[in-house]
Amino acid sequence: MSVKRTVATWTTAVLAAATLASCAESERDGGGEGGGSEDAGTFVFGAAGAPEMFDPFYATDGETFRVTRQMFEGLLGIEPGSAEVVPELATEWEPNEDGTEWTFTLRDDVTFHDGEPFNAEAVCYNFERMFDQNEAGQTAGEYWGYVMGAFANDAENSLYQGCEATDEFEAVITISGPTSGFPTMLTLESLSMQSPKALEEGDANGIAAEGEGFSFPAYADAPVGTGPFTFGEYDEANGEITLARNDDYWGDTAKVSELVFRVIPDESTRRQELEAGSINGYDLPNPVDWAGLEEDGNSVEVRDPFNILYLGLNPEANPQLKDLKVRQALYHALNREQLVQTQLPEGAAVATQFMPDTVSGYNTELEPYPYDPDEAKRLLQEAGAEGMELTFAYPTEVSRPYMPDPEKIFEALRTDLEAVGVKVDVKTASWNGGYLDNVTAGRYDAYILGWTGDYDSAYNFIGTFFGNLKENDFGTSAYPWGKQLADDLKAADAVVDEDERGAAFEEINGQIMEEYLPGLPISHSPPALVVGPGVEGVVPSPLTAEEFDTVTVGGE
Amino acid sequence: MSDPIDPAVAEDVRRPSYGQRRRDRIDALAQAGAVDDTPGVSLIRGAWLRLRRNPVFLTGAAITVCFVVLAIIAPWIAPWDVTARPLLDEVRPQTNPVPGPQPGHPLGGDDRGRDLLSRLIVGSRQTLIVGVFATLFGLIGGVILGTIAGAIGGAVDSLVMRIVDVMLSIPSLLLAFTVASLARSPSQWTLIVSIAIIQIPIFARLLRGSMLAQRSSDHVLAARSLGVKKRAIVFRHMLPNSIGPVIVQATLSLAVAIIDAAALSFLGLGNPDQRQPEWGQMLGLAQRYISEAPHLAFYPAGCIIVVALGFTLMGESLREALDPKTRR
Amino acid sequence: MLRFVLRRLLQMCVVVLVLSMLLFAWLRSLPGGPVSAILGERQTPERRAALEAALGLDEPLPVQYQKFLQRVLQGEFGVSTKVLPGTDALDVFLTRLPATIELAVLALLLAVVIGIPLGYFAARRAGSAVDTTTVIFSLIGVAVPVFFTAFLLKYFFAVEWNLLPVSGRQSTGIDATRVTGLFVLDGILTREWDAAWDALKHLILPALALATIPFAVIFRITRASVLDVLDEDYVRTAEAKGLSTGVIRSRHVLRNAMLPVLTTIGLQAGGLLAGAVLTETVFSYRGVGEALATSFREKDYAVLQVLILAAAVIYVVINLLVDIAYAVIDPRIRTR
Amino acid sequence: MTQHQTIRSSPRSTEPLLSVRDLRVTFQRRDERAFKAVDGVSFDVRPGQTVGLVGESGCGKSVTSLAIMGLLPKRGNTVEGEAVFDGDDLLSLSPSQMRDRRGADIAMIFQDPLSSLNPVITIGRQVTEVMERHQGLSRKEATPKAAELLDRVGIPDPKARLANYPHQLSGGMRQRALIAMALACSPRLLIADEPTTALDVTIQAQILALLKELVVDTGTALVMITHDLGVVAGLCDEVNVLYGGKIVERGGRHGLFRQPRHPYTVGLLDSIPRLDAPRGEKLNPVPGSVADNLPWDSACAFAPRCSHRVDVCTREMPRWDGDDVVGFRCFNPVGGPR
Repeated sequence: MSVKRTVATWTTAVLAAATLASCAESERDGGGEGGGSEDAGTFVFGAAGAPEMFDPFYATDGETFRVTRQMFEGLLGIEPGSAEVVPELATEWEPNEDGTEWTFTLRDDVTFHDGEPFNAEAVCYNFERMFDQNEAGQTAGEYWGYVMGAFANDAENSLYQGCEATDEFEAVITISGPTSGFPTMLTLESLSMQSPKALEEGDANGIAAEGEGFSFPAYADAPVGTGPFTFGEYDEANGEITLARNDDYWGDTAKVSELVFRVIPDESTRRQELEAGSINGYDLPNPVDWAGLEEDGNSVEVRDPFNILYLGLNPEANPQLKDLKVRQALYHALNREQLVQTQLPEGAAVATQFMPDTVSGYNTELEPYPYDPDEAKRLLQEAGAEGMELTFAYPTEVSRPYMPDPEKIFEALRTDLEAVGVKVDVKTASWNGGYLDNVTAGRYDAYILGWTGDYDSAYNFIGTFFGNLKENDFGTSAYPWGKQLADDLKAADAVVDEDERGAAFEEINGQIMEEYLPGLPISHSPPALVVGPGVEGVVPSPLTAEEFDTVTVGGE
Repeated sequence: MSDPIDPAVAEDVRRPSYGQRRRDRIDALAQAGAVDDTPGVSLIRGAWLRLRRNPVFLTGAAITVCFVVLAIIAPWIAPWDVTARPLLDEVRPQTNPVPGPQPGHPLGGDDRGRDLLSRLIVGSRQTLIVGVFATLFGLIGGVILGTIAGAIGGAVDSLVMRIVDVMLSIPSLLLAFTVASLARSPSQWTLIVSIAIIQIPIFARLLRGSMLAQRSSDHVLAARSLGVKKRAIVFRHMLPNSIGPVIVQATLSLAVAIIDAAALSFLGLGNPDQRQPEWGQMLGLAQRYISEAPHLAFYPAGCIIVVALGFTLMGESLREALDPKTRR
Repeated sequence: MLRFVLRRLLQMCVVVLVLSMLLFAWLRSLPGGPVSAILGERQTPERRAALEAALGLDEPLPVQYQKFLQRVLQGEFGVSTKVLPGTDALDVFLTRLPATIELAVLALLLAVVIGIPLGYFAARRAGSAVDTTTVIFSLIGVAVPVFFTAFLLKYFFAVEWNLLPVSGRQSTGIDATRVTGLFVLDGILTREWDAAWDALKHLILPALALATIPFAVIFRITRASVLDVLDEDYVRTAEAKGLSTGVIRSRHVLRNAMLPVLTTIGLQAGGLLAGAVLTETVFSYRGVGEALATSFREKDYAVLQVLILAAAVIYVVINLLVDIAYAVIDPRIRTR
Repeated sequence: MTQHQTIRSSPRSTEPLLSVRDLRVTFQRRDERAFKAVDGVSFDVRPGQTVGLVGESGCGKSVTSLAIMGLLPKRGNTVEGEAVFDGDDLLSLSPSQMRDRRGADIAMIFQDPLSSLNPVITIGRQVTEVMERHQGLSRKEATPKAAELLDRVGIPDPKARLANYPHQLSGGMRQRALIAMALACSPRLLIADEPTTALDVTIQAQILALLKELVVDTGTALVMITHDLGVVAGLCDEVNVLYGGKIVERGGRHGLFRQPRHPYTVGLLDSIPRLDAPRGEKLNPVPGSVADNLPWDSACAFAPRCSHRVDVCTREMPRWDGDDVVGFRCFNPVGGPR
């Protein structure tokens, strides 16, 4: 009798299945297929992680920005292949004399994906929307907070002061004071222009903190921008994001009709998928694989380094580090040439200062501290710090463009330090699991960390490191010159004239390296990007901000 | 004529519950070696006689002995210091990420120019340390819990056993992840402890089972009737007699510990300090080089497989030899 | 029977509640966490404090737990920060579950379909060369770390010989309709045969890798169990009755031998989840296991918490099912 | 033991139903020395006759029965000699031919009724499956017959019992059920291997009485295997005493009990506790164990344990002294040579 029951169950199941099947089929016939005018192929990119959501304003990580960058544009853009600021949705911009009022002339031929016109009102709507965030939005709107300092509820501390549409295609943005970051910061993906109508309808600002994460409003899943691609769908079960070509794009329309981001968290799997031909490219290939990838007909696009890896020192944790001789000794002890050659990818360079040479304000006269263990020992002896103990830490479970494999870099540095008699006490923590906390809380004497520039600005590098006296990882407040350095940096940042500003930063860079040496810049590493055979038109960006509208996928 | 249900039979019907089979297996093992009132010598001797002719056991034992000896003498026979980087200057991340075999370095080097052969050899020692200590800690924890439960009995017994059952009911690797990710600063010891924790319930159950079996056995009853103190009975009679199944389980646990250590390393929960090599860690790290230098993965993986197999073969044949069923 | 099931379910609720409290406490005692994940290099103590306040992480643990429970009662388990940001953790689990079910069912099916007949075969020829070889192979199967097996399979079948897909659940460009989330079933239901076949191809390698351990265990238990049963007096009785070989094998040997095998299958089904963490990671297969590994790595506490609790629940439910199945084939339990 | 007096047809008057001739079973395990479990055993069973095989455990009595039934494991042993049943040598039949005989012409009852019943199948099914197999009945047809059978072996409420599982029955009921299965196809020969050993004493008597009754009613020949001479005394027409794989003495029930010749038989008889024995008289079990046995080819295997041992016992194998009705194998029999 149990047999009968089973048969009955199966029969029901099959019937149900048949019904479902017919429904599904009709559905499929209705939708699908349509869309693309001329089929120029699909570009499939292997992403390392899932995007957070699709509203760039709340986004914080590269995987999200990579997707939104294809759909959104800012007032200012970046020249493909460089860090140079170029016009995008704004054709011209002009400050007033004291650099507090900026007039932007906008393109007049742009519409959002939903057909809404792009104009000065839309710009101001966007800025006011970003400015006016609830509590959750203020923390989630990470980049605005970072570059603008505050939101509407704390307006006087905000760099942004207001936006006015003075003409249909002319908007004036007022800021509290001149800074090197403005208007360059308008190239930030987070500050992209979005459709006012869609923002309104999707309750874009309705973000809420829930548990330890944010729950995003409907808009975050249905973004509307002006870029060469429009949002298609996000297949969560299969980890695929599909974008479609925007055929009404104001510029040259994209070459491929469809752009797909496939989430493949495992590095070696991304390579294998590329070789199997199921993806057309992925970011940050393991340097070890570069040669092999090239041999197999792929092209590895090496970007110019726009980052810095440094060995941070904290004099508050270890008072011996207050002595410049000790810091210099440690610097001389490091065989950075060997490290760069043997552990970092081709194109990596020994750092002479805390920023890469692509940033204005780079001091070309600085020479790398030479590797000289004898000098190191001598300096240590002079400082009475022979055999000093050093708590030296590195992060686990992380790979950054400036340090593909932290442990390897750490091990090399540690070996060098031990060679001059420093007793290293090794500490580690995982990147998300306390390493950064420990660094900011000053629990390590020495640590490795780095920075990738957000945009072309010296202050984005050294200002981030030393500009905030109270809260910086280098503990510069413990040095007599700490305050001076912070003030100098702020002063230089406020210089309106670009050339003057550059000169000021050059000087500060020289001081930092020769007189202060608050930490030890190690190297700049080039992050790479790889695309498969037949893929053309990828322009590697030092800011890792590639746009895929120029990409073509050829048959093999 | 009435036909009542035989009470002995009713007693015989055990009600299974989740984790039951796993428990049953452990319990069966507990009884296998423990309850034997005939002089222990004949049991062990009988087992040894069977084992001596068992090729499976001999293979396992040979592998195990080689491994242990290698682990002990490793630093003396390794041609290079494992932290030295003799081949570092050859390393170029793109063109020559892993130096190949060459005179003096039969297996070549690793990604930072250290001699691979030496690291494999010395790795045996760390691997053994992980396996042995994980098993040892698990054993100690298990002995404490099992002894408490088995010796005291009653409410304490059921409380301890509830805890043990809950631990047994969580898939073991998951438990290890959980513990490993709890660590503030991961190290070899967090790895060892997290693997040890998954062994605790197994040993606890094993010991308790064999203690319970012995509580009613003749020599314990005899000792008790002679007025021997309870503690003395536990430590002098019950514990030593439970040693057989514990050894079997420990042998098997060693294999599991070595494999689990590799799995945790693979998931990034292993020992982040790579100065002292360990096979699981070497295998986990080799994933980065899998396309260009798969041999970095194959050597440690081969070592792990062979050693784990050795312990398993030995443990399984020991278990069989001590199993009263196969003895008849 | 019903009472038995109810009691078991009640026990499960208690276990889950206690487990949730423990998990909640220890997850939040961990260093780092979502704030580090969000801020990265831009972290400063000030920004950290602000973010913590916004997320309610600065409140005392009991208050946080109470709030958590309140939210749970409203069906909110906390929002994922990394695995599927902005989505409720329970939904994350539910999105990922079909993938793992598909994988685990196929793996278990493989293990059972190969393991049981082979175990029976080996037992019938106990002591022969064939038997010894299969036993040793099963032991090797246990000795190879699962992720390494997975890696080897991927390396040869997908990369070297290009026979099967490398990773994922479905190839890009296959326009499949989703019904149940079980891709193969969906393909069959909607008669999108290409989608079903494609999904199945994606399943084969991970399922094989995942099946090795349960296969080895089921094989050995079947073998041992059949050996035991063959020795049983009732099999001799059946022989003495002159019954045909087929009847003896199916009615008297296999049915009894299946009892311990069944519990083993239950145990393995629970253990599959642990194996799935490794296998799914290797194949970038978007199932619960991969989500678990990711949430561990990225400190996505809400997801981690739900997944561990779900693992416990699944484990208990599977064992409950096994117990019920056990009662069905073993009258000694049923007819008490 | 109740004495049961039935006049039975003379054993010699008919041809044997089963004739076992020079049966030898050798166990050979890998790496171990061959062990002769049964070493040239010959005996006859005539229709309606009850023959006992008696001896300590390890004497080869069970192996003899399993060899006749073809139930010895296929590997690791060799069976020689012949066992002619109804004109066919059972030992040379093919496995499938043997299957047709088992359960139909020859049936067997085993020692432990609990373990001999399949725990997961109902009693009814276990009874009917024999009939389905040998009588070509459907399950439906066989079920009422099974109920009848259970009734006949003295199981109350047989219809209800059909649906029961073995663990729901008491030990005695289980043994009755086993007997019912054995008798299901009215076999001509029934082999009972220690059918009462695992039972309580009171139940033992009931089961023996049942067996005796059934044998008489159906005319089935019975081979009774036991270590308990008491059982034999109440039941058997002819008794064979086995030691070390050989028959050491044979006789009719009365003759053997009245005047045992082999010292081993004497020992067995002495080891039966008697209520009528004078107080204070010691029970005399046979000293030593089978482990002390000598090999038969060059001695009397029993010699080391024998109180009647003479020199020749450890040098030569004693020959069979007698015919196929009575006889013994001893150099120095109790009561002097024949």
